[in-house]
Amino acid sequence: MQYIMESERKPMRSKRIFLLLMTALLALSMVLSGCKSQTATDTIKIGSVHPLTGSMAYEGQAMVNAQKIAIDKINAEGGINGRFLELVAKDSLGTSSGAANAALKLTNSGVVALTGTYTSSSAQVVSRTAEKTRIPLVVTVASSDNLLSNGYRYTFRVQPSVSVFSQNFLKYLSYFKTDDMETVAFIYENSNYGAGISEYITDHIDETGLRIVGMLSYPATTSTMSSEVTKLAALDPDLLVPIGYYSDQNLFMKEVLERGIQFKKIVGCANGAFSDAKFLRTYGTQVDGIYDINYRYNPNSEEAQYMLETYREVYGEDIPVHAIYGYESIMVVADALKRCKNPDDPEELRDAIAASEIYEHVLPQGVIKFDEKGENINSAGVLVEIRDGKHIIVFPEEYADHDEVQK
Amino acid sequence: METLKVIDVCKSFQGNVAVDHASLDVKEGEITGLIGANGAGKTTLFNCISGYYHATSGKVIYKDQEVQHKTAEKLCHMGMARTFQIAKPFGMLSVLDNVAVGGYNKANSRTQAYEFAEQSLDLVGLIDKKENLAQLLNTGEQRKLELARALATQPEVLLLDEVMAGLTPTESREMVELIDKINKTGITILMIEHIMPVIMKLSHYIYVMERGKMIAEGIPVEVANNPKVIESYLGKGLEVE
Amino acid sequence: MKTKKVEQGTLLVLLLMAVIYPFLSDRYMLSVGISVLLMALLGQSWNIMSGYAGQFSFGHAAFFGLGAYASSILYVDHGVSPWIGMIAGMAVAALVGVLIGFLSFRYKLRGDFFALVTLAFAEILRVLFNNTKALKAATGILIPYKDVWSEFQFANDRIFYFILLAMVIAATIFIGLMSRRKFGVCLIAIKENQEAAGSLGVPVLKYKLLAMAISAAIAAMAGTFYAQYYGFIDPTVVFSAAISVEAIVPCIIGGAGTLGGPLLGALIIVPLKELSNNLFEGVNGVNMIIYGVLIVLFVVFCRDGIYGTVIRRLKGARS
Amino acid sequence: MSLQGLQSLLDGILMGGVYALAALGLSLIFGVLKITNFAHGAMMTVGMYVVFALGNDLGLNPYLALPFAMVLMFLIGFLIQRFPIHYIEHAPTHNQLLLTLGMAYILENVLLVIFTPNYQTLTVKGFEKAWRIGSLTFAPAKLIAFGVVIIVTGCVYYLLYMTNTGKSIRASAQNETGAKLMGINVRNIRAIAFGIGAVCTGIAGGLLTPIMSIYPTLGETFQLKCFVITVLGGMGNLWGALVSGLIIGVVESLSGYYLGGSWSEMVIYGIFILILFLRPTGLFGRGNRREN
Amino acid sequence: MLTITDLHVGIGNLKIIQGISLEVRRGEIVSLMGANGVGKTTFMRALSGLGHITGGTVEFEGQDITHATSQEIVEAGLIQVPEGRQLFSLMSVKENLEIGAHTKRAKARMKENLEYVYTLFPELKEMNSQAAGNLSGGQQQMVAVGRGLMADPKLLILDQPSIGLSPIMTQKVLKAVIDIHIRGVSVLIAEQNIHDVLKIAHRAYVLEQGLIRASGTAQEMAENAEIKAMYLGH
Repeated sequence: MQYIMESERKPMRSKRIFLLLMTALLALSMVLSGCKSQTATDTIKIGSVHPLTGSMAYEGQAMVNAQKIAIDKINAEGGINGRFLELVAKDSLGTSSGAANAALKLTNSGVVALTGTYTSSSAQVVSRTAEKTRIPLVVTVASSDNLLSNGYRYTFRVQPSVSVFSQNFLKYLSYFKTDDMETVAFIYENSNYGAGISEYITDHIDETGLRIVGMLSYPATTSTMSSEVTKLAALDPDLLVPIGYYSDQNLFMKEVLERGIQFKKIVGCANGAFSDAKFLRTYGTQVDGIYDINYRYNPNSEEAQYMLETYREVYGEDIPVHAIYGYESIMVVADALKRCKNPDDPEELRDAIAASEIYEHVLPQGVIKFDEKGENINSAGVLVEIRDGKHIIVFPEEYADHDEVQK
Repeated sequence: METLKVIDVCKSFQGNVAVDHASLDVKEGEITGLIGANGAGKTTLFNCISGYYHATSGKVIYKDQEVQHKTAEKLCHMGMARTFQIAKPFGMLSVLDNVAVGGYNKANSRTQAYEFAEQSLDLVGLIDKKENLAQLLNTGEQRKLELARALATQPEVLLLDEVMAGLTPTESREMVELIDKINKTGITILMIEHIMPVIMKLSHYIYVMERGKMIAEGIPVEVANNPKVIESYLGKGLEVE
Repeated sequence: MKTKKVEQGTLLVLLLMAVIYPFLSDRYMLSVGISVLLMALLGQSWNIMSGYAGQFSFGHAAFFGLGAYASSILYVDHGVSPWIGMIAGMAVAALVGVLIGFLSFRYKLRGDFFALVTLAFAEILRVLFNNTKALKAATGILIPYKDVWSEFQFANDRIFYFILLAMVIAATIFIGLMSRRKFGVCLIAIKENQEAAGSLGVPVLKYKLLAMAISAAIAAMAGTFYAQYYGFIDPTVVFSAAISVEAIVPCIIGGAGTLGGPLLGALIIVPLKELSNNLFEGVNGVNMIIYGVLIVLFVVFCRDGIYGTVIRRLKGARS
Repeated sequence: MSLQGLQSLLDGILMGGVYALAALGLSLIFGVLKITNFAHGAMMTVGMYVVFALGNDLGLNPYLALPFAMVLMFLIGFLIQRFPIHYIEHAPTHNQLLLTLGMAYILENVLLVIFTPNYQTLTVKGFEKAWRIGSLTFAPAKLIAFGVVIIVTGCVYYLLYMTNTGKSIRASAQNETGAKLMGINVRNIRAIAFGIGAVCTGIAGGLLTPIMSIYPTLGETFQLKCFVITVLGGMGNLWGALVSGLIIGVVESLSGYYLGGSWSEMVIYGIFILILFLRPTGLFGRGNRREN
Repeated sequence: MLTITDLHVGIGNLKIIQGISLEVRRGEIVSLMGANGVGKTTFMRALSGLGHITGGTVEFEGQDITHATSQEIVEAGLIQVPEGRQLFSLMSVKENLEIGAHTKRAKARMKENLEYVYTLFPELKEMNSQAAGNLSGGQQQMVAVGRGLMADPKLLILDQPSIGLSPIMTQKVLKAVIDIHIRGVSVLIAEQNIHDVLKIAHRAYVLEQGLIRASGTAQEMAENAEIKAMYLGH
C-alpha cells in the first residue's frame, strides 16, 4: 500500500461544489440553448456565418465588419420600406459542424437570409443547410468551383470563383505579357484555393504561349519559405505567379526582398497579401511593380468610396479586399428585400435574389445578375499594380484608375 | 525428471550483464528455491524463463522444448504460470474477474473460466472477497490474488517471485502452508525467496545467485553451510561489542 | 450489483431522452443533437481502444477520415451506395488501424509515444490526401444532395439523427456486451497491467489489435455519416487534429473506460460549448476561453470524468 | 551540392536553431516534468505577442524586448504549473493532453481578445536586407536568432547542471519522494522548471516575431514540429534538442527544395514515426525507457 | 527529542495508523518493528511530512511539526532514509550526496559530512562518478544513508534499510548505523529483520495493524516470548 502517492490535501469540497455548479450550468445550458431568441418583428434579420475564432478569425471578422457598414448604410437611408435591417453574426469556429450549427441557430432566430462563410468547406455545409431550411444563402467569400455544382436553388455567389479568377488571369495576361516572356512559375498554397487556381491555369497554359518551369506548392501553415525562394531564384522565370494567403505570401515576399532577388515579373492571383493594405504599409515602395489579380472595389463608384472611408473610420484600417464582398452580399440581400412584397418570406426573397439586376454596386464588374446555378455572371477580379507604394487598378480599362488611388 | 531446464542463460541490458551463464534444473513435483540479494539477477532470470524477456544467449527447456523465444502467453498455454514480485492486480476489476482472466487460459467457455476462478479463489481463501475490487485488497490478499490468478490458468509449473514479501507473520505462515498444499496437488514450483527460514523449510533443492551467476546449489542443509554462501550472502551474523 | 443498476438506469434515461429529443426540437436543436451524437460515437470508438484497452490514441481523425473518404469516393466516383461504402470504409480503417497497431506494438510503444505515433499517422494521411490527385487532393469531395434512402441521403434531418442514434446505440451495446465477456475483461487486464495479463495467457497483441480494428471501424462509420450528413469533406476537415480531440474530449469529461462516460461527456460538453458560443457573441474569443476554462476545470476537479467518478464511488474504488 | 542546395542547407540550419529553442522548452517540460504539453505552441505565440507589443507600442527593439518577454513567460509558466498542471501531474496522459489543450484555447483566445485576430508584422530597422557572403545570403533576424539560441541553450545547460536549482530540478524529476525528503520544495522546483521551459519557448516565439507575420493561432503550426524534435533528441536532452532542431530545420529546407514544401511535412512526420519505432529514446538517448 | 502522541495517518479514505504514541530520546537508537504492510512506511513518511495526518501531534526538539512541510522538517534536522532508497538514479553518486546537503545548515557542514560519509563507506568514493541507478542494491543503500547524513541530521530515520539486501549487506548497514549513533545522531529505524536490529537498538516498539502492540528495551523485547514466537520464529 505504500506505493500509492499521497496527494497533498485533496480538493474534496471544491470538487463537490464544482460538480454541483456544473450540473446547474448544464441544466441552464439545456434550457437556454432550447429557447428561441424571440423574433422581433420590427427588424429584418440577416444571418452571417464566419470564422470569428481560430486561424481565419481575422478574415471572418473583417467580413462581418464590412457587413455591418452595409447594414448601417441601408438603415440610415430608411431601411427596407421603413423597417430596419439587423445583422446577426455567428462564429462558425472554422469547422463544418460549427458552421452548420451556427447557420441553423440563425435560421431559428428568424433570419430571412444567410451570408457566409469565408471557407469553402463551411460554405458547402451551409449551402446544404440553406437548401434544407429554404432560406437563401448569399455567399460572401468561398471560391471553390464545385460549390454550386449540386444544383442548389437557395445558394447565390457574388464573388468570383476559382475558375473565374483563373480565366481573369488568362484574359488579363495580354496586359502584362511582353513578347520576350516565355517561362512561368507558380508558387501556391496547397489547398482548394491555391491549388485550384494554379491547376486551372496550367490546364489552359497552351493558349498563352507560356512554358511552365516550376510548380511549387507549400502548406499555408508553413513557417519558412526559404527553400522555395531559393528554388525560384534559380529558375528565374519570366513570370512568377504567387497564390496564397496573407501570412505565407508575406513570408515569401519578405524573403525575396531581404535577399534582393529581382524577379522579372510577379503577378499574384487572388493573392492574400499583395492586395492588402498592411502589405504596402510594411514594404512601401519596395514592392512596386508587383501585379495582382484580385477582388477590388470599383474606384469610380461613389458608394465604394463611402464604404472605404466608413470602414477606415470605424475600424481604423483599410478594408481588406475580400471584405468588400461581405459588404456587397448585404447589398444584394437588401436590394432583393426591397422588391419583396413580404420581406419576411424567405421563399419570395429567394426568387427576388434570383431575379436581381443590380447596376449600382461597389464591385468592378457589370450588372450583378445570377444565372440559374446562382453564380454572379459578371463576377470578375481586376488587375492591380503596386505603383509608388499604392494599389492602382490598371485593367480592365473601364475600372482602371490612374489618379484616384487608395491611401 | 526435469520439467524445466535452464542452460547457460545470459541476459544483458545495454551492456549491463544481469544474468551471467546461469543454469538450473527444476524437477517435476518438487519445490526448487532460488535465493540471492536484490539485484543478483533472480527476477531477470525468472523473466527469461517465463517469456517476458528473451535471453541474450542460452537455452530454456520446458517439457523437452526450447522455449527461450516463446512469449509469456504461449508459455502460459503450455502450463507455466508465474507471479510477480510486486503484486500486479488489475485494480478496477473485481477479484473474481481478476482470477477469471487467468481462468480463460485453459477454459473453453465463460462458465468454465469462472469455475476455474472460483476453485482457485477457494484454494487460496479469498472466495469471500470475490466481489470486491482488486485494488481494495491489502498486501497479503493481493499476494493471494496473484497466486489464485496463476493457479486459475491450470499450470503444471508455477514460478513464484517473492510471494512472502510484505506479509505479516501470520499470513506468511499461511502462505507457506498454501504453497506446500499447492505443491502436493502435483504442481511443480520454482520460487524466489528472501526469507531464509521459509526457503529452507519449503524447498527440496536450492540455488544461490549472486551478480548474475549461480554460486552454489544443493539441498537446504548443504547450502546453509556452504562457506561460499556464508561469505558472500549469509554473513556470520551481526556482532556488536 | 448497485453499480449495474445505476449503469443500466443511466443508459435507459439517456436512451429515452435521445429518442424523445428530436420530436421536441427544431432544426437547430436537432443539429446540436447530431453534434452530440457524433461526438458520442467518436467517443465510444476512442473508448474501446483507449478507455478499455488503454492504448491512448491521438489520431482518431485518421480512421474517421478514411471512413469518410472511402465511402465518398466510392459513391461519387463509382456510384456505390454509401451504405456499402461505409462497410468498405470500416474495413479500410480497421486494416490501417491494425497496421499502425502492429508496427507500434511490435516496437513496444506505449503511452505518450503511442499517442504521438497515431497523431503522426493522422497527419501523414492528411498530407497524403491533400497532395494526391486521384483522391481529389485539396479540392475535397462534394456529396450530391438528394433524398434517397438507399444512398444514405435524407432531406429530413430527423432520419439522419435516428440513424446516428442507432449507430451510437449499436456501439454502446457492443461495448456493453464486450465488457462482460472474455475480450472485455482481458482488455481491462491489458490496460491495467500488460505483463501480468500476458503471463496469465491473455493474447495481448491479438486483443490490442482487435480493439484497434473495432475502434477504427466505428470511427470510420462516424466518418461516413459525417460526409453524408454535412455533404462535403476535404483533408483538412476530416483528418484534422480537431477531430481527434473530439474523440477524446467526451471520454475524459464523462469517464474513459466506462460504458456511459462518452455519452454523458458528449451530452455535457457540446451544449456547454454551444451555450458559451451563444452567450458571448459580442466579444470573439471569449467563447473559446470559456470552453478552455471548462475543459481545464473538468480535468482538474473531475479526473475520472463525471460518470467515471460516480461509478468508481459506487464500486468503492479509491479516488 | 549546388549553390542553391547549399543555400537551402544554410537556411535550414538557421531556421532549425529557432525550432531547437522552441523544442528545448518542450523537451524540458516533456522530459523533466513528464507533462505532454499541448499548450506549447500557444505559449510560443504569447512570446511572439509580448515582443510584438513592446516593439510596436513602445518602439523597443525586439531583441531588447526579449528580457521582458522572458520575465513574463517565466511567470506564466510558473503559474500554469502551480495551477492547473500541478493537480494532474500523476494523471494519465490523456488528461494532461486535454488540460494543456484547454490551456492552449485559453491562451490563444486571450491573445485574440487583446490583440485582435489581425496579422501583425514587426520590421526591424537595418534588417531589411540580407547579409551576404559570396553568393550565400543570411537573413539577419535568423542569424541573430541562431546566436541567441546557442547562448540560451548554453545558459539552460549551465542552469540545469551547474547550479543547485538545476540539480534540484533534475533530482525532483528523477525521484520526487527522494527530493522531498532532502528538503527540496518539489512543488516550487517543478514550477520553476516549467517557468524555464516557458522562457525558452517564449524566446523562440519572440525571435520569430521579426521573421513572420503573427496571429493568435500561429503557434499551433509549431506544436507537432516541437514534439518531433523533442522525441528525436531524446526527452529532456538539451543538446539532443539542439541538434535535432537543426536536423529538422535542414530536413525541412532540403526536402522543401528538392521535393516541394507540401511533401516536406510528410518527410518530417515519416522521420518522426521511424524514430518512434526504432529509437524512442531519441538519437542520443541512452537506455530503453519506452517500457515505463 | 522526538515525541509522537496519538498519531493518526490515512491514505485516501483508509485509516492506516490509528493512534501511535512513541518517543525517541536524544542519543538513542529506537527500533520500530513489524511486518511489511502494517503501516511502518506510512508512519515514517508522515513523520517527514509526506502523509495525511488526521490526528495527534509530532513534536521534534520541542517544536510542533505535525503539519510542517517536508522542507521545514528537514531544516529542523529530522532526516529520513526512505524505504526503497529513492535515489536520483540518473545522477552520479557524488551528485546524489551533494543534493543531500540542500538546506543552509547542511551546506555549511557539507565538506565535513562528505568526508565522514567517505570514511563510513569508502566504496562510495571510488564510485563517485557512476550513475546511482547502476549500483547494486547494497551500494545504493549506502548512497541513500550517505545522502541522509549529508543533510546533517539530528535524528536519522531509516525505513527498512535491509529490504532486498543480502544478510551480509544488512549487517554492514547496521554496523554503519552504530557508527552514526556514536557520532551523536539519534536514530529511529524501522525493520522487519528483528533479529539483527534488536542487537543494535536501545528500545523497540512493535507495530501491528496500525497500533503499537508492545514496547520496551531491546533486551525485554528479545526475551518476550510472544514476539519471539511471532517474529523470530522463522
